[in-house]
Amino acid sequence: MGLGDWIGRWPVLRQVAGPDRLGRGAASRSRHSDQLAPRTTAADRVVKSVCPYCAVGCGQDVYVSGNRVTGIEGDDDSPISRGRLCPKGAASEQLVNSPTRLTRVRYRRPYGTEWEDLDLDTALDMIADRVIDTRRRTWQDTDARGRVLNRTMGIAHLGGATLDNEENYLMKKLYTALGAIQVENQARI
Amino acid sequence: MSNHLSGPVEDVTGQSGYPAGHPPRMGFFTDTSVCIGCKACEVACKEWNLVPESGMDLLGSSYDNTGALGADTWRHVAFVEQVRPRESAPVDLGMPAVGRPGGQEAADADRDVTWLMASDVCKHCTHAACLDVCPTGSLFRTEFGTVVVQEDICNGCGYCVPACPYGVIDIRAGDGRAWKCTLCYDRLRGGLEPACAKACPTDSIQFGPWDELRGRAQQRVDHLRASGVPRARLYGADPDDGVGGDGAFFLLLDEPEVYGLPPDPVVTTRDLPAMWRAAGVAAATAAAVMVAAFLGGRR
Amino acid sequence: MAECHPVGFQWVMEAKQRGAVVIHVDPRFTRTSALADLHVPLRAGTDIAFLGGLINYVLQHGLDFRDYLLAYTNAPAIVSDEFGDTEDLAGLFSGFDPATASYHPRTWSYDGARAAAPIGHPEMGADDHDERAAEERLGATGEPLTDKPRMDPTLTDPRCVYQIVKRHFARYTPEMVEQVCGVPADTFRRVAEAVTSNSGPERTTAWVYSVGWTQHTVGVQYIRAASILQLLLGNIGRPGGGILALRGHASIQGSTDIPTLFNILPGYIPMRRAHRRQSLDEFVAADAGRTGFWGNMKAYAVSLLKAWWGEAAQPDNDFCFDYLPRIDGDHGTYRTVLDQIAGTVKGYFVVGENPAIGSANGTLQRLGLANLEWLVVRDLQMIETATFWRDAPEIETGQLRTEAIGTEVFVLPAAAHTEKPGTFTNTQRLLQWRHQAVEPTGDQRSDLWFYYHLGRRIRDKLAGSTDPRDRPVLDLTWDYPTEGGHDEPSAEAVLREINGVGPDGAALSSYTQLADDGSTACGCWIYCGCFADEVNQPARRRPRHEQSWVAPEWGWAWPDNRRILYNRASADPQGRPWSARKAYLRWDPDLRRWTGPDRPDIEATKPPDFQPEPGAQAQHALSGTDAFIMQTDGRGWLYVPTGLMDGPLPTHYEPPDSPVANPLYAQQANPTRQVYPHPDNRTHEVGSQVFPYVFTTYRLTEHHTAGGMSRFLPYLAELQPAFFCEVSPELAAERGLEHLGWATIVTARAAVEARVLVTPRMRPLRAGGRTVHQVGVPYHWGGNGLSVGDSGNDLLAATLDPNVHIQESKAATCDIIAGRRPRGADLRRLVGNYRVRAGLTGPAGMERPDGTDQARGT
Amino acid sequence: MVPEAKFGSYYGRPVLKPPTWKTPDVPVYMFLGGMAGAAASMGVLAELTGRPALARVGRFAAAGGAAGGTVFLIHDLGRPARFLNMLRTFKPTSPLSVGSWILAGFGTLTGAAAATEVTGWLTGAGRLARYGAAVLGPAMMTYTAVLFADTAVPAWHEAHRQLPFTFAGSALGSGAGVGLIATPPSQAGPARVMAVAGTAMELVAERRMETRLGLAGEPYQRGRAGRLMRAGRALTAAGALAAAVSGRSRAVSVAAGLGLLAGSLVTRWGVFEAGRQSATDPRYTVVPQRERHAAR
Repeated sequence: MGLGDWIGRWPVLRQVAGPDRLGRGAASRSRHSDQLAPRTTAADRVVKSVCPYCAVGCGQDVYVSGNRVTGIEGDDDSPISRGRLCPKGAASEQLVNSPTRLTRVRYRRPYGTEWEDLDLDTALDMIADRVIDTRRRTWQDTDARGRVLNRTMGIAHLGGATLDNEENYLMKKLYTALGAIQVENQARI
Repeated sequence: MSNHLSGPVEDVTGQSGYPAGHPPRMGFFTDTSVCIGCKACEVACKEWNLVPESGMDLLGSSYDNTGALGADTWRHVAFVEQVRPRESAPVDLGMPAVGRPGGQEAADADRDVTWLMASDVCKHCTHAACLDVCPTGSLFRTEFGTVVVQEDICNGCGYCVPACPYGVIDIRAGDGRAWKCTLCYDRLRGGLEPACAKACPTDSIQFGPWDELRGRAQQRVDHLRASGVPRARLYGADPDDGVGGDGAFFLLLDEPEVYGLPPDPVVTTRDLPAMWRAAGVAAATAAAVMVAAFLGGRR
Repeated sequence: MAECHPVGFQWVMEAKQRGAVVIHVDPRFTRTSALADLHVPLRAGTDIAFLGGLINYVLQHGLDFRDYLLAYTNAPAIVSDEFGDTEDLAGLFSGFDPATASYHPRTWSYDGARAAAPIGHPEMGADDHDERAAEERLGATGEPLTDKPRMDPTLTDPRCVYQIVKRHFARYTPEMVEQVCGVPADTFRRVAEAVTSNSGPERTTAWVYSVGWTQHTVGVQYIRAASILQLLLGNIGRPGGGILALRGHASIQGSTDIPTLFNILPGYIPMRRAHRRQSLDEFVAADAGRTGFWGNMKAYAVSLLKAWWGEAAQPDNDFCFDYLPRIDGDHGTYRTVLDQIAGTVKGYFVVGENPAIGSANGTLQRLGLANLEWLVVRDLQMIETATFWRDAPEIETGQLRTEAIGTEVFVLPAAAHTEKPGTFTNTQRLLQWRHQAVEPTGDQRSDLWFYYHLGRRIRDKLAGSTDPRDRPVLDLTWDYPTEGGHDEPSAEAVLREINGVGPDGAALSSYTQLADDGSTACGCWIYCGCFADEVNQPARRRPRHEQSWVAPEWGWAWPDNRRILYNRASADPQGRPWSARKAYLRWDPDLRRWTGPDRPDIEATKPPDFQPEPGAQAQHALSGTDAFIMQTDGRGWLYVPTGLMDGPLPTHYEPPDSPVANPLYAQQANPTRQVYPHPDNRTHEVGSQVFPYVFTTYRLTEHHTAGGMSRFLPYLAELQPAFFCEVSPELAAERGLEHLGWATIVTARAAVEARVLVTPRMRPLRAGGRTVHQVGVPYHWGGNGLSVGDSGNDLLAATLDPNVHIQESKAATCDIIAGRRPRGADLRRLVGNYRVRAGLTGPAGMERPDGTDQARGT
Repeated sequence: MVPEAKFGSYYGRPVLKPPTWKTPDVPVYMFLGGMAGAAASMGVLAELTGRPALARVGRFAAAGGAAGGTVFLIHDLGRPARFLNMLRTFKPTSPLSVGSWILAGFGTLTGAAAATEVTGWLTGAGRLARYGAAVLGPAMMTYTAVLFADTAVPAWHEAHRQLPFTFAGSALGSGAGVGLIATPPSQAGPARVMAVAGTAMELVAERRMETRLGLAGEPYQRGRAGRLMRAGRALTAAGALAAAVSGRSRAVSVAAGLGLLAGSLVTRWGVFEAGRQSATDPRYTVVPQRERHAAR
């Protein structure tokens, strides 16, 4: 910004020259104010989503720039929520962008006193091994009265109720095939 | 155009130097009779305006742990618990008591409880003291008739803080500048409604052209009064009040001070001419004293 | 509702502005109470008495909606003369077996005709009667019975349901309500008048509930009581009516529809139970009635098996029916925790859940976690369930020691809702698709990714196995297309599998297309149609302004995109709306079909005067007035002849921890409730002097359940920054509690400390002839995150409803004392001293909380 | 004393935000500004009446006070680097804007005057600058009173008719104080008169603040503000008395000057503190407004 430009924008001159003699409005506007626009207009895209908290199912518009969520607002199109959100829904941008979110696998070995790092691939492999091993060790073909059981009582699951239907479906399908029956959910709690 | 310092103003935006054809004055009507105290407004405001967290203190003010408006709180939900004696006490059918302490207090429990909730916000006064006293022009009136701090201008002189008759604006610690509700000026420029009004689940916070909102508010208060809520009243909707009417006004269910609002706020600059007159007389007196001191007793 | 479903509450406020009367019945004065026309505080755990009072009020004053009642409910049905009511049996129904603390429900059935339980209460009906006793929680109800009951349309037969219900509730007078609930009789009458005067052809009343009704040892009967009231008043299946469950989590409805629950398969098909031998046909015959839509259960089950085992599932192997594992009792989450403590459970997956905080009796939860071989936790944040081994309260008390805990812990970062596509099913059964907004970072993955790749790896490792027990894993259809750098399985492909495909491989459009011959595959029959026309129906988002108020083109509701269930009942038996004001569906005689803003919840072309052929099956056995199409008799059940573990009618029982003796019956608590004996899971004696106060747990608007999604967020944490309890000024005076000071709340299970909010919103009640003080305990807190504190759920005992295995967490007793709790071993001593003072020193679980109950060991 | 009134409030929290201005920055800025204003006028009057020593003291005190006051004002800003924004607009509605322009002019003029005096260059211009500053002097002495008064702070706003006299009197005293300290008693006669007259003016105005403002006058008598105001009064009065009787005694003159300066500073501090107190207690906001409202 050159000096001339600066002087040209000097509100005192604009006060003298324009209708805003008292300098309380138009004359005092800054360059920033003149350029102000809602930051969501700069979003690359708006993605239709649903609030992850309670079961009302409020519609959300997720504003995305690059690979980052820049804002989450209520979806005015929704006949359920009409664009409105509660404090939790309104905080869901903070939920997804939380700096304390887990980003890496954490591992605690038996009797260990500290967290350790673990590669995701290794972790998945170790878990698969444990499932197979536990299943074999705890398999029940029949009960004492000879009734067929075909199951393991060594592996249990407890799921939250903010998981997707598709996720629950794969879980139930896999556990059932594995013979793991102690599969439970927040829905019961 | 008159009433530069106080009194009703027909077109506050025009008075601030915006050409004819400027947008209508926009404002909030906060109808506390439908506020459920969810604080969505507080969160939505912070989310949009990137306002910092304002402290993890349990205040014990009912469910209000925010306390008051400030640099880091641009919407504040007040919670007021009130007790009134109940007219008829419940009847005890006199089953044999199990026998334990405390039975005698039950009579004190015969009470009716009301729980008032209200989302407070910057009033965007017609005569805004913060704006009037701001020496840098950081605080200014926008084309929507709202009052906004320009963060690229504010030098943190702090004059606006004690000037505000509602205790709204404040200096942000660690930042040094003054901050308050902008009525989502950036959103308004993009044709969006402010974040709090958009989020408000029960439409307690309504946003719109000021004239329209005032009509709606009057209808609502008339309706409430007719349906047995005599304590309902509008606050800040009267252009003849001490600040020329608030751009953001309220329907309250009790006296304003119960919610932490001043009962009869006046823009301080209303008295500015009197102040300068007094200062002029004082200055002249001082000048006269000095002249007299030098010219009078030549010692 | 304003507290926990604020955005849903907009509709209540809008209704109120249009003149609706809003009544809030709740022990606490909440944000909902503040906006209601009337708040009715009642003693926690007494809602059945309150609702029973309303039922009695309707019946005593003849205020039922008679035309509706006769046409659509089982009020006229005649019940077996063997049935004995609680009125005659001191609070028990006929058929109670004290040895097993369970009912033989045979005597509850209709006279000369029998109904089958709608599936969804599938634990009824095991293979044979003699095995039943050993099956503990799985009482048999005898053969499934499908004939329609005998009717008395005059409702005068003393054995008709109407008369039985009337007699059963006769003692629930306003005065009794006052005594039990602490609700003044005149307040009760105001409610009764409002509810009844706002029901009938011109008006409807809706009831809205949440876990305040379900988290009890009699939770199912709470809902049943509301159902009876609403059926009597004609408020089911009609706009503005209903009993609306406000569920607390984004897809908690979906979690039961496509269950991760031990006792059901997708679409409420029951899990298999242990038998010596049972074919698919026998399984279906045992569980499903022949009439009503459950009459097609074989088609639903076969389609599910085809979806899971594909080509391997063939008619000659009963479609791999034997691949299904068997249950043989209660395998619910609390049973599992006890089994963890006992050491039989080795591995535990905890996915998006925080049981160390969110489940009742946190001590049991953490002791269970500490006794595992391995634990997998998947979450967004480092929750207490993942860190129990270093910071559980039991570490501090010395009950656990980090170095002695052998649990291997894997904590895997999960993707957030914006980082994966998929559907949530909301509280209205509405599926809504979320599009993916961004990619997760680092090791964050969707649970879909985790389970797909875990399954893939297990299958790889088992490949070539000849062990027959591995066949179900190896034959599983597990070939989902993947996309992106992380090989994310396609959620849309999974949804399409859930929807199902026909013989031609094309997506099905309705569950009525499902076949029992293996020609169709469908992962969840009630979701069939969600991918109709190969279109992701839940992703539909036609803006609300562009469609009717029912908004049928926003998302997709199961079943068949119906928005109001049983909406046939919105019209009279002839198919005409009950009134112009409440018109919804009508039979159009010219078009010969049902019309209206919603999909009819009956075959669209079944005329009102349709009468089934004799011997007809499934839906074809229902008439044109049988509005409740899932029931074998097509009627809404005032009286439940089969399907419930704890009786055909709701009965007020006191919670296991209660300050008073049951004023209604000698039977104190639900005789069939589930108890889990453990030294740390004791309940208190009736009217305990040691634990004299009632407490109730709950949520706040500003937080989410166990806090994993709220306590870590500054904008939410600052709004409720600390664990607090709420007490009345009277209780504060009695116990010397100071506002904002500390209080220690003690039960036989645990002691926790909380900041004190003294508030007139908490109010002592007069009930059972004494003053009952109630303590409010929001339960969101734990040690991690920004807003921290003790966990209120630690105070609870795990004692469950026998039907659905949900714990009692809304009413229990406690003591409260001023000051902070002791630290370290002193804390254990404090709780131990309380146990001694309360006489809870015998073998765990053998205490008889009410002196009359048969407490069961396991 | 106004009786305690029953009033409603929100958990006793203040309705207003207390000023965020810092101490000692703002009281010192006000003190220095007033002192400098008086000194500038005093210096020119001394120059015109042949009191070169007093004139010289006045010139340098004015320059030093203006510069020092400016430093404290800038230091008080939340964003000191943006000090120049004070001259971005000219806001007649803002006493701080008006004051900034006055201070800018006054500071420039006194600075120029002092510079020409030190360097000996451009002495004509220096004289003009001195005269200009002298004219601005009375404005410097009083605008800060308007600055305080033009707020919602009850103790300040309600005192808007008295505060300018308090500040003017206080400034006279402090200007005189400098003169008394740094000038031989032979030339300090007018300073003694200024001291006595200014003190009288200040004390009368303060008395009126305590008695005529109703509840809003209470903070000046209570707590920390009350102690400061009393101390300020005592120092000022003692200084004035000493000035009046100092005669030819340099030591008494210096003591009198110090008393006047200290009194002026402490009084500003007291006024500042009274404002804080009145803004922090909702009673001062609610009760008068409630009475006003009821009277309508």
